[in-house]
Amino acid sequence: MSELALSARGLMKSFGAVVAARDVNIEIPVGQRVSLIGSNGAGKTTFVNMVTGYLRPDAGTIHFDGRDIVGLGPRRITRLGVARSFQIPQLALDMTALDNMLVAAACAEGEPSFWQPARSPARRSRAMALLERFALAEHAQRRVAELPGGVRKLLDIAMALTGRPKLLLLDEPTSGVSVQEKFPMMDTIVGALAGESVTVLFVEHDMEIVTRYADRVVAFYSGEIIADDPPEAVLADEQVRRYVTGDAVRAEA
Amino acid sequence: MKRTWRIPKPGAIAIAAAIGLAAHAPAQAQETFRIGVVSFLSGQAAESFGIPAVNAAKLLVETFNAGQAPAPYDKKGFGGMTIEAIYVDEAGGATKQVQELKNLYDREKVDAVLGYVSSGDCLAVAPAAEEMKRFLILFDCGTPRIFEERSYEYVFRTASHAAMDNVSLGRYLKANNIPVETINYINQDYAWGHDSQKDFELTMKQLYPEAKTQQDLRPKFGAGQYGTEISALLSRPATITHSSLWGGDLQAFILQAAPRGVMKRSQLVLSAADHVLPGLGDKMPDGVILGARGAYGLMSPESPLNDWWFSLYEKRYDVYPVQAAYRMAQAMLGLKQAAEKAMADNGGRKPNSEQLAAALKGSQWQSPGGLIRMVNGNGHQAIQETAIGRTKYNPEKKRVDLVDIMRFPAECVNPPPDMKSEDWINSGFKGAKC
Amino acid sequence: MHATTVRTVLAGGLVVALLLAAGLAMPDWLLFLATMAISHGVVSLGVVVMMRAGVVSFGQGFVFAAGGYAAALVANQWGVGDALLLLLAGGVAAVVLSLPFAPLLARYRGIFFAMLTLAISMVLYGILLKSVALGGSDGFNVGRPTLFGASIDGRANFVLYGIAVVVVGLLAIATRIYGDSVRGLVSLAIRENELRVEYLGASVRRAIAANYLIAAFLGGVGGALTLLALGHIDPMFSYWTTSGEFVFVAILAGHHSVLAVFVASFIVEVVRSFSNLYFPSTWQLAMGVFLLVVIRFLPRGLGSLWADRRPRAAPAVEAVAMKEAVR
Amino acid sequence: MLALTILIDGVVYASWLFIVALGLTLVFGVLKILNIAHGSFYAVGAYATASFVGWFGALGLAPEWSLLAMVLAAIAVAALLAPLVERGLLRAFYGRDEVLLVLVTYALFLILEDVTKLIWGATPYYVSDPYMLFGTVEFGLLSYVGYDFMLVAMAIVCGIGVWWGLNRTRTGKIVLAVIHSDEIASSMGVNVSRIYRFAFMFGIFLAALAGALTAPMVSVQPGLSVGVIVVSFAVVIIGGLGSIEGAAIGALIVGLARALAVHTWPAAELFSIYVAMAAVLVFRPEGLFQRLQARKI
Repeated sequence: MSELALSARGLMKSFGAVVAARDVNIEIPVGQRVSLIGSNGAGKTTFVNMVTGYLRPDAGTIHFDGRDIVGLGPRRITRLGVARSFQIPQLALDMTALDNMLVAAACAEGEPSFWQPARSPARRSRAMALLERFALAEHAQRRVAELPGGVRKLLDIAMALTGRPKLLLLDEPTSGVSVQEKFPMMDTIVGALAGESVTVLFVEHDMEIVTRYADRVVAFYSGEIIADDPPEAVLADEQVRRYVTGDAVRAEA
Repeated sequence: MKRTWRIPKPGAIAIAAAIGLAAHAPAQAQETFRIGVVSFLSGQAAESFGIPAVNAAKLLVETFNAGQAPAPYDKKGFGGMTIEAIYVDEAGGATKQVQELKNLYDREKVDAVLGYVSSGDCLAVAPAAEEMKRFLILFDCGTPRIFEERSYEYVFRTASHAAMDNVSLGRYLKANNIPVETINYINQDYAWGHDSQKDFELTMKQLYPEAKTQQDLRPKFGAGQYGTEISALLSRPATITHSSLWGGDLQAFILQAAPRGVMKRSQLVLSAADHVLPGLGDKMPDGVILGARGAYGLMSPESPLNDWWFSLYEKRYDVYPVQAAYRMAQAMLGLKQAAEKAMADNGGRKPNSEQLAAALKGSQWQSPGGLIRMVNGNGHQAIQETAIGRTKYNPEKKRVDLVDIMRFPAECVNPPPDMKSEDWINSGFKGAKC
Repeated sequence: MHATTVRTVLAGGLVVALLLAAGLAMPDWLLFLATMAISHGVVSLGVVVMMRAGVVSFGQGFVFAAGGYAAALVANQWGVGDALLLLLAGGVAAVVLSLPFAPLLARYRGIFFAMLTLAISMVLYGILLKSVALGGSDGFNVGRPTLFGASIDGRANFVLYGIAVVVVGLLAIATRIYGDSVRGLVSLAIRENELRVEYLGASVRRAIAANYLIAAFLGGVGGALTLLALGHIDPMFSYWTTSGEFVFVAILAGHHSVLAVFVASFIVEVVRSFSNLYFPSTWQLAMGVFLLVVIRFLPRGLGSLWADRRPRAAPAVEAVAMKEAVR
Repeated sequence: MLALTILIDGVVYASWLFIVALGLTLVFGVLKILNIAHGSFYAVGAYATASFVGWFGALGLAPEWSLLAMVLAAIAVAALLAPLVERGLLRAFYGRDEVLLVLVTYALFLILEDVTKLIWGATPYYVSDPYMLFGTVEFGLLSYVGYDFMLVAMAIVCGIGVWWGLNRTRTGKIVLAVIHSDEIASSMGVNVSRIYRFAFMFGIFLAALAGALTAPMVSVQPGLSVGVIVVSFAVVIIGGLGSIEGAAIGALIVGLARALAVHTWPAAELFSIYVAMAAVLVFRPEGLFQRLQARKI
C-alpha cells in the first residue's frame, strides 16, 4: 500500500449532546481523490474542520505526512501543506479577483516581505496563470462582490491551490451551483488540479458528482463512517441507501 | 451667535478669513491698537474664569475707546489709538494655544496678547512669545514656575502667583489665632491642586509646626461626585479642611458637603472661592474662610477706582465682578498705562513690543484691587495685596457677604524678588513685611 | 529595486521638494501650522496603517505622548540637542513602550481594540498627571533643538518645517512602500476576511502586532516633532480627545492614500484655527459639523477622490455577513 | 466600619454610574453604536431639569414636585432630541463600521457642547431643593443625604424596569431579537428601524434622567458632559457591551474600586477605573457578560 497523505484514528468530537464524530478512522493514500458524503449534520464538515485545525477533536489522532497535527491551528496546518475551500466562499469581497489571488500568494510566503511589491509583474503573471487554469481570467479585474456564486466558488478553490498544498479539502464545491453549471464546474476544477500531485478530499451531496469524480467514497452517518469503498460499492450499500442517498436526495431537493 | 449659519462650509470660512485678514492686516497700522484676548469660552473653566474675564475685557475696551474711564485712565483707547480686540477660546490644550498665539501675532497682526487662565497654557505660550519677541501679558494663571524657572524679556504676569493665596490663608488662621491640630486636604488631581496643597502644607509647617495632616484627597478634575470623598472627610474629621477646588467642582463639593455637615465638623478654608459666591447664594454655609486670589469682589479695597469698576461691571452684567474680572481689569489697566508711556517715549507713535515691554517692566499702577507692582521676576512678575474673609449670608441683599475681612500687604504674602516662593515659605517667610 | 518602489520614491521625493520650496514662501504662522499638520499627520498615518488591517486605535495619544516625553527628557536630562536624534529617540521610545502591549492587543478587534488602546493611553495620562518631576498637568518646556550641531535660531520656523517635511516625507514614502508590499496586501486582506488569511497560512495577530508597532514608531516621531516645534509638552498629549483627533484625520483621509493623510491633517488644522478665531465660542460646533459633513459625503475618505480606483464598497449587509463568518 | 463605609459609598456611586451607563449599553446593544454623545444628553438632561424645576418653582409648586419636573425634563429631552438625532443623523450611518460611528457621535458631542451653551448660556444653574427632600441619615460619625439612597432605589428601579421590559413584554422580546441579530429579526418581519427609534429614544431618556438626577447635586454649567463619558464607557466595557446585568456589575466594580481607592489610597483614585477596565478586558476580552458569537464556516 502506497504512503499515506492523511490518516485519522479514533476521532471523537461532540458538541454537548450532539455527536459529530464517533471513532472516525480514515487512511488516505497520496494522490487519491476521496469524496465525503452524508446527510446534513452527519459529520462531514466537522471532519474537515478537525483536519484543518478549526476544531480540536476530543480524542484521536490525525497524521498528515506522517506527522500528528492534532492541536495545531489552521495556519500551522496550512503551512504543512493542507489547504481548504469553504462552503460559503471566504474571499475579500472588496478586492478584485486578481488581488484575492495575490493575497493567497502573499500569505503563502509565511513571513511576507515588508517592501517587496505585492503586485510585481512576476506575481501578477503567476496569479493570472492560475486564474486561467480556473477559467477566471476574464474576471481578474472585477470586484469579488460583483461576481456570481459559481465564480466565487472557483476563486475560493483557486486561492486554496495557490500555496501548492499536498492535501486539498473542498467543502461542497458545487453546493448552490445550478444543475447545468455543476459538471462544467467540476471539470474545470479537476482540470485545474490535473497538473498538481495533490490529494483531494471533497465533501459532496450530489451523487452524480460523486460517482463521476471520486476514486473512493466515505459515507458518514451521525458522526460514524458507515461505508468506505469505491463509489459503486458505497452507493449500492444498504445503509447508505437508507441513511444517506435517499435522505440526501430529498434533503437537497 | 448670529454667524453660526456659516459653519457648514468650513472651506468658505477659511476663504472668508483669508480675505478678511488680507483686507485688514496692513490698514490699521497706526490709528488702532490690536489686542488678542485669550480665555476659556468653553469647558469647565468658562463659567468661573473665562467668561467673566472676557466680559471684563469687552467692557473695558468699550469704556477706554469711549474715553469714559476715570483719570489717570481717561485717554481715549490707548493714548488715542482705538483698541481692537480679538477673542480666542483657551480650551483645547497647550498645543492649540501656542498655535493660536503665533496666529494672533503673525496672521492677525495683534500688538499685544493678554490672557491664559491655565498654568499649563502659560508655561507653553510664554517661551513662544519670547522667541517671537512679541509682547505678552499673562493675566491670571497661578504657577510660580513661569518666572522662577527662567527669565523673560517680552512676557509679563500682572497678578500675583498662587503662593500668595495659600500663604495668606495660613496667616489669616494664625492672626485670628484659630487653633489647628489636624488638617484634611481635598484638592484636584492636577498641578493646581498639587501645588496649592503643597504651598498650604508648607505654610502651616511654619505657622503651626505641630499640626498634623490626616486625609489628603485627590479627586480627579471635573469629578462632580464627591460622596466618597465627603465620607472620607467625615470619618476622620480634622480641625480644618483645606481645598483649592474651583468652579463647578467647588460648587458641587459644597452642595454635597454642606448637607452632610462637613462644614459643621471642620473649619473649611478655600484658597480661591469668591467666584462661586454669587451663584451659590444661601447654599454657601456661613463661616467658611476663603480667599479670592487678591483683594477682589466683596473684599476689594475702598477706592473711587474700585467703586467705578464694581458698579460699571455690576450694571452691565447684573452680577458683581469677582477674581477673573478683576485680574483682567488690572491687566488691561497696566497695559493701558504701559502703552501710553511707551507711546510718549516713542514720540506719539505706536510703540513696538520692545517699547511696550520697557514701559511695563518694573512699573506700578492703581487697579480696582489695589496697587499692582511689577517687582518680582526681574520686573515682569506683579505682586499685590490680598484679603481673606469669612462667609456670612445676607438675607436682605440675598447674597453671601464676606465678614472679618483681613488685608495682607503685598510683601507680607509674596516672596521677595530674589527668592523662589517655596524656599521663601520654608525659610519662614524671610523678609516678609506684615 | 522594483519599478513601483522607484516610482513611489520619485513621487515622494518630488512632493518633499515642492513642499520645501513652498515653505520658503510661507509666512511664519503658516509654517508653524503646516509643521503641526505634518507632525500630527504622521501620527494619523500610523492609525491608517492599523486601519488597513481593520483595527482602529483610540489611544494613539499613548505613543504620541511617549515620543514627546522621551524626546523632551533626552533633551533636558542628557542635553541632546540634535533634532534628528531627538526624533529618533521619540520613535524608538514609543516602540519600546508599546512592545509589551502589541501581543495583547493583537487579540482584540473593533470596538474592544479601540477601547483597550484608549484605556492604555488614559493610564499614561494619569501617570503623567501625577508625576511632579515632569511638571504634572502643567508639563514642562524644552529649548530649541540644533541641527547637525548648528543653532537654528532665526530661521527656526522654516528649519523645523523643513525637518518635518523631510523626515516625515521619508517615513511616508516608507509607509507607502510597506502599503504596496506583500505584507501590506495581507493587511488589507485581514481587514476583509481574517479567517481566510489564517487559512492561507499567514498570521493575523503577527500582522496586527507589526502594524501596531509601526504605528507606534510613526506616532512617537510625531510626538517628538510636535514637542520640538512647540517647545512644550504636557499630559494632554495622551488625553483621549487628542487620540480622537488622530482617528478623525485618519477617517477623513481614508486608507487609500498616504498623501491624503497629510492633506486631511492640514485641512483640519486650518479649519480649527480659523473657526477658533472667527467663532471663538462655537468652534466646537464648527468642527463637529465639519466632521459630520466629511464622514457623510466622503465615506471612503479624501484619498478615495484620487487614489481609490474601485467602485463603492460592498453593501453593508454583505460586510456584516463576512464579519459574522470571520468570528 | 471602614469596610461598611466603602461599601455604602461604592454602592451609591455605582448606582449613579449604572443609571448613566444603562442607556449607553442599551443603545449599543440595539443600534451597535458606542455613543460618545451620551454624555451630552446627560448634560442636556441636567440643563432641562434646571429649566423645568425653575418653571415649577415659578408656578409656586412645592419642592416635592421637582421630582416630577426631573422626569418630565428627561422625557422632554428624549422626545425632542432622540428623533431629531436618530432620524436626522444616525440613520445615514447605519451598517457602517462601529468605530466610524463612534466618531459620528464624537462630532455630535462637539456640536451639543456649544448648542447647550447657546441655549442656556455659561452661568451656572442650581436645582438643589430636591437634594434635601429626603433629609439626612446619621450613621455613626457619618451622615448621608437621603437623596443618595433614593439614587440607589432609582438605579434598582431602572435596572429591574429595563430587564422586565426586555424579558417580559412583547416589544422587549422583539428588541432582544434585534439585539441578537437585526438581520434575522427583520427577516422575521420585525420593523427594525422602528425598534432602533424606540431603543435610541429610551437610551436618551435614561441619559437625560441620569443628568436630571445629578442636577441637584452639582451646579449645571458647561463641561458637565465630559466627566461622565469615559467613566461610563469603562462601565459598559467591563460589563460587556449591550448587557444590562453587565452594566450593573461593571458599575459596582468601578464604584467599589473607586471607593476603596479614596478611603485607603487617595492618590490612586485616578487610575482605579482604568485599571479595573484593563484588568477585566485582559481576562475577559469581550467583557464580563458578553455572549461570544458562535463561529460558523
